[in-house]
Amino acid sequence: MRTNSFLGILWHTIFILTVFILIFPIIFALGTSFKPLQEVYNNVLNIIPIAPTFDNYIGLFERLPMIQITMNTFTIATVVTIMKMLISFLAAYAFVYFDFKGKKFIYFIFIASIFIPFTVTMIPNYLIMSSWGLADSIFGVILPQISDAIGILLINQTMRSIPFSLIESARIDNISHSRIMIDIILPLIRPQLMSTGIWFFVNSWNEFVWPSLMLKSVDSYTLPLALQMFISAEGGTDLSVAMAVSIVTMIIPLLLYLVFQKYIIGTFTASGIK
Amino acid sequence: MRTNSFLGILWHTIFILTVFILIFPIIFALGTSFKPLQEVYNNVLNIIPIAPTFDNYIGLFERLPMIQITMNTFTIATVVTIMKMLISFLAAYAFVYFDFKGKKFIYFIFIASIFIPFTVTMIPNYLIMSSWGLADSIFGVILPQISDAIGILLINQTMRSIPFSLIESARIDNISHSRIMIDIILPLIRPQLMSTGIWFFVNSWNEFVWPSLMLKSVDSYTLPLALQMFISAEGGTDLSVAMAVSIVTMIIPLLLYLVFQKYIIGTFTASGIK
Amino acid sequence: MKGIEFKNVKKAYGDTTIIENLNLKIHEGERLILLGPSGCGKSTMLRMIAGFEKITDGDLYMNANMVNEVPSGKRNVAMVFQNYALYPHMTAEENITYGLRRNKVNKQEIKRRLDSVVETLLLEPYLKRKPKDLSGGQRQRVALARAVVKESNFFLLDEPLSNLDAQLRVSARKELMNIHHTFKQTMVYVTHDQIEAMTFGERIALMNKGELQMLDTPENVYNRPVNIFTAKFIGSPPTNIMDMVYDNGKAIIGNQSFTFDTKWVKHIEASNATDFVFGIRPEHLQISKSPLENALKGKVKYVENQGDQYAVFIDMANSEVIAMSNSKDWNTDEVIFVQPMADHIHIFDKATTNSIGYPGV
Amino acid sequence: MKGIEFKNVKKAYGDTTIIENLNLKIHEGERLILLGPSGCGKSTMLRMIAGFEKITDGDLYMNANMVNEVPSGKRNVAMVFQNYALYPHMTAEENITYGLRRNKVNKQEIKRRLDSVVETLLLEPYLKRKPKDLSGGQRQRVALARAVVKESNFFLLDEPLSNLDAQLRVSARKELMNIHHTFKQTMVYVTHDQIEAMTFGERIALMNKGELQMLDTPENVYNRPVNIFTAKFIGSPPTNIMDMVYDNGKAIIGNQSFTFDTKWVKHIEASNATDFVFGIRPEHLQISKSPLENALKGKVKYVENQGDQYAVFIDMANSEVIAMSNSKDWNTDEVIFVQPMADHIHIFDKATTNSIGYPGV
Repeated sequence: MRTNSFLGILWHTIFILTVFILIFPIIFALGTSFKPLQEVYNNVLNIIPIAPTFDNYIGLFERLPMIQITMNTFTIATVVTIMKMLISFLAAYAFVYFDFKGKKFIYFIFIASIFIPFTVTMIPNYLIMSSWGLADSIFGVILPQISDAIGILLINQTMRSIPFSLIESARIDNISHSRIMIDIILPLIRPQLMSTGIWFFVNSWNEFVWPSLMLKSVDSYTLPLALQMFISAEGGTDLSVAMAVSIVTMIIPLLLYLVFQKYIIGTFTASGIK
Repeated sequence: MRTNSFLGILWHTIFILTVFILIFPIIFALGTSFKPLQEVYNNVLNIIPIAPTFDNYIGLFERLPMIQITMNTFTIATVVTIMKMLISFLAAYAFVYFDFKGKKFIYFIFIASIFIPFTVTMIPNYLIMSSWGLADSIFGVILPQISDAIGILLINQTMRSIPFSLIESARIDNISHSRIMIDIILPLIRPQLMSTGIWFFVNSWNEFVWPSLMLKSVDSYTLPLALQMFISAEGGTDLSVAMAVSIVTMIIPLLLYLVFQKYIIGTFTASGIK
Repeated sequence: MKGIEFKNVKKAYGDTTIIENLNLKIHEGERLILLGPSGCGKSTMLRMIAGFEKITDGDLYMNANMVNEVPSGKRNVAMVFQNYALYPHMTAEENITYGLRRNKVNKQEIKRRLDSVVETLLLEPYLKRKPKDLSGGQRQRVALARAVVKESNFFLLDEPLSNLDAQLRVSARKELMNIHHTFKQTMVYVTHDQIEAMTFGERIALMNKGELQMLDTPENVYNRPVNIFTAKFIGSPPTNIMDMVYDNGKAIIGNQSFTFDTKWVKHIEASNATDFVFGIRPEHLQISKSPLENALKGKVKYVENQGDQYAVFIDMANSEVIAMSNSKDWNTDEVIFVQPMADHIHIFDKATTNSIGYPGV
Repeated sequence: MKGIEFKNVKKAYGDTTIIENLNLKIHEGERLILLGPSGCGKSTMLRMIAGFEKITDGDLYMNANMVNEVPSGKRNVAMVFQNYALYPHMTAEENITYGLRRNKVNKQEIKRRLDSVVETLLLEPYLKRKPKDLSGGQRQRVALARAVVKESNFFLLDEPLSNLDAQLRVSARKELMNIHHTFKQTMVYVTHDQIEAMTFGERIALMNKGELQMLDTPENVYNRPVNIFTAKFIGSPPTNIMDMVYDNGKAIIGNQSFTFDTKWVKHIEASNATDFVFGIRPEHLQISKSPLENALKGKVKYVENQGDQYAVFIDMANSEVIAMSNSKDWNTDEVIFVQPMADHIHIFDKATTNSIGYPGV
């Protein structure tokens, strides 16, 4: 559809502003992470460091087991993502392709659970994990994150876009449900699955409150906890190091995005964005 | 589609377990919030309090301006939700119904931004808000939360399910785009819009890290910050009061859910769940 | 019996009954058409045979076995879906062989069946393409091929030609016919298109509102409709239907009359009906500007070009009657003579809407 | 001129050219059919008139004004979409009046137009219903009503009957005809269905691959096709096409010959073509078991029941020829005599595929 020129200019302005708001903080973080500490405060909104230095990064890796911390964060995010995807996929399949008693009610509970604040369930979960001996363990961080109905909702919506007759065609050919999932459903919704997965991963990667409750020793820390150390350090905020942590935090998601870019683009071209 | 009995039992087991995992913490929180402190530790996993008491709630409201805190949280969540919905709606409309130069590129940036950890943008945002004099203000909490491309993505997907010919039919009748949005698009995607909105609201309601960075005085606190006070209180964890905060935190989302239940159910019946 | 049999079958969704009580025998190896307007239950019947819909009451037999509880995959049924239901991520070849491969048919056998069907349906150039790179007709053939390679006893087709344009339908029908000649499956073919039904069916089961209206050969369905619904549903333009009063060897239609021959007089007088309906197909009305023997008079309303013939819409006895003509020279409001051909008259009992039958048959 | 005119119009999406160079005049107040197989560009043409597609090159005139840059809403065009495009959340009445209300037409005028269209299309009982509570035919009428109330000069229809079943199409066509008689809009009607084209069109523009094949009345398109494509596209079963060699007053077809009458002989000898193609419609082939004058011999392959007639598929001169017959008594492999009716022959130039015209025309 053609757009008239006034609307055209309006949209473009909104878009460029939004893109700027999205992009600016990243450039800022990158710049600051290479600034010496005094320049940070003297020269706050000037993005390019006057005297670039690697000191913040070197100091960071000396003070904290950053490799271990990155590994912890990665393990948690990966396991959470895989488990959530698996459960969501199976549950969504059941909701879309089966009729069973109480289906509506159970779906209703699932949806309702999306609207329950995490803060409500946090402490009971903490107590359960503690009683299972999982306090200060990354498995204690992982387990409660797995039960999240939003994945069921998202995958359910994608799955329903597959014509029912594809499944019927396979059923009449005596193909089992597990085979149908693997051979037909999975390939067809893979792009959407990828996006959802990456989104889960990033959410878990960013999670602060729950890991901060569970994890006490620096060796079991995740990246957001490390970041927090430099923001609310007792001696005040060590901004340039904090920015260095930010940049480290960003590396893996960025790599992930680049690796899976093809699928992510696929998702949005498949959904009609040319 | 009919399910054979083995699969049937399997699904039911998975579902009942999941529902239990989702529901149990809420019941636990409710029970604990009515327990005297000593009972909390002696009697951890017994849900029903032996000697129920309102003391936790009374103490809570005496120690903190809970009405003010709830209002803060509500204001933030409401404004964030409305702004995000509005921007997402307009942007999604532009992406779906207009062709403009750089459309693909801009969409790509938007999607990429979803995968950038919040921790990266947090401190730059903090500095910007501070320099605008919005530190310790709920507006400082609100502003950076508004730029979130996930809304565009979700609404974009829903909008594309509307046949293009509806828009063309209106265009040939000389209806303006703003009228089309209000008269046609909005009513048709209202249920999905509602769900997305509620989800945004609850996410903002739960947000801890960003408000904790911005808000310093107890009067400007949000509920998750209040909760945190009793979890990581210097004198150790005051679990029963924390649970009382949890329950208070849950009230508004629960009310919201009940009020908009009709629409939420609508969304999922419209999407084929019978 | 071999073949398929519906015995007192009922199908309801909750309180909505689609089919009340259906009895139907489909012979082994025949091409049976399930024909009817949308919502008549024909697709539901096909889906019950396929095992996609549970039977609410009654029994369904396939090859003499009661299959009410037999799952789809165990019924040895092949099906062509209306939307073809091709797997979008598989090539034509993968689509065709997928079921065989997963059911562990051995490789030589898969190759043999694939080669055979590819040859019959001329699919060679398209085997490596995905459905999105195929035209509508090519997709339809791939869907057909996928069903054929199963070499099942039962072959179900759900409006398989409805997404093809007119030219392609003719050749697709021919291909289907070839397939049936080769494999002699029991074919059940759902359509709402009477031309498809007439050309492809050995027998037609005409359905309406969940009830079987007529089950017979295309010739009989066309020439000897058992009730008004059948007479009107089959044929385009549809059979003309007029109320008539029988009076002493004559049909009084409006204020005109038509004299029956003796065979019809005997037949009508022998029937139990009291009120009658007169039916005649447009192609069995002769029209003329000059008087015709035993004809009714009517006024031309307008003429519709049908390509090889013209449909003349005539105002006659307070109803609209259509006659086919090779000429288009009929003027609006001109009074013409309309002569029903005596051998092609249909008489129905107005109360039951059933045909009173035909003299000497 | 009034009406619509395409002048050297080109339409391309990136590198894909849909229409190369189109010139077409649509007269004011006529019913023009855009007919052709899918992908021929007919829908693109309609969408260019509606203003949904930008014109890549050339000019489009409506009522003598160049409208290349005029937006949809300013073209005073009403349109009926293939999927009807009814607003699902509005009742039938709201759907019909929405455009008028938003364009601030006054209330009495809206009421007048609504009442009039509701009466014409018998929509009274459905006004308060939403689209999902209407049948396909009712939806189609609501969509029609919504377009009619605009009282536009231009009325575009994009396969408006394609979602209706055969019985409903006849009555929907009659309604459309009524509407045109009342409002005399310039109607542009896209379809791939030749029966619709023949019955509804005053002129037919037959398109193929973005090129206009023929623009003429239904009679001429049927009886005087200008090229092989037109001859084969119009008519079902399609026109029989056979290679022929002209030899001294005779057509040599395979190893048989057919003698032309003197008119044709003169005409063929006057043409520039060197190689010829012989065309004859199935209904213009007389067939017989006993010898016929000036006939070719062929072998019956099979017979297809078409309801009122039978299509006899004949193996003749190495190609398949179809003839229509009132009888079904033709045995497979039987040798029969096939006589083309001299008045209905079509001769094409093999090189250009164009008709060489008709003698004395």
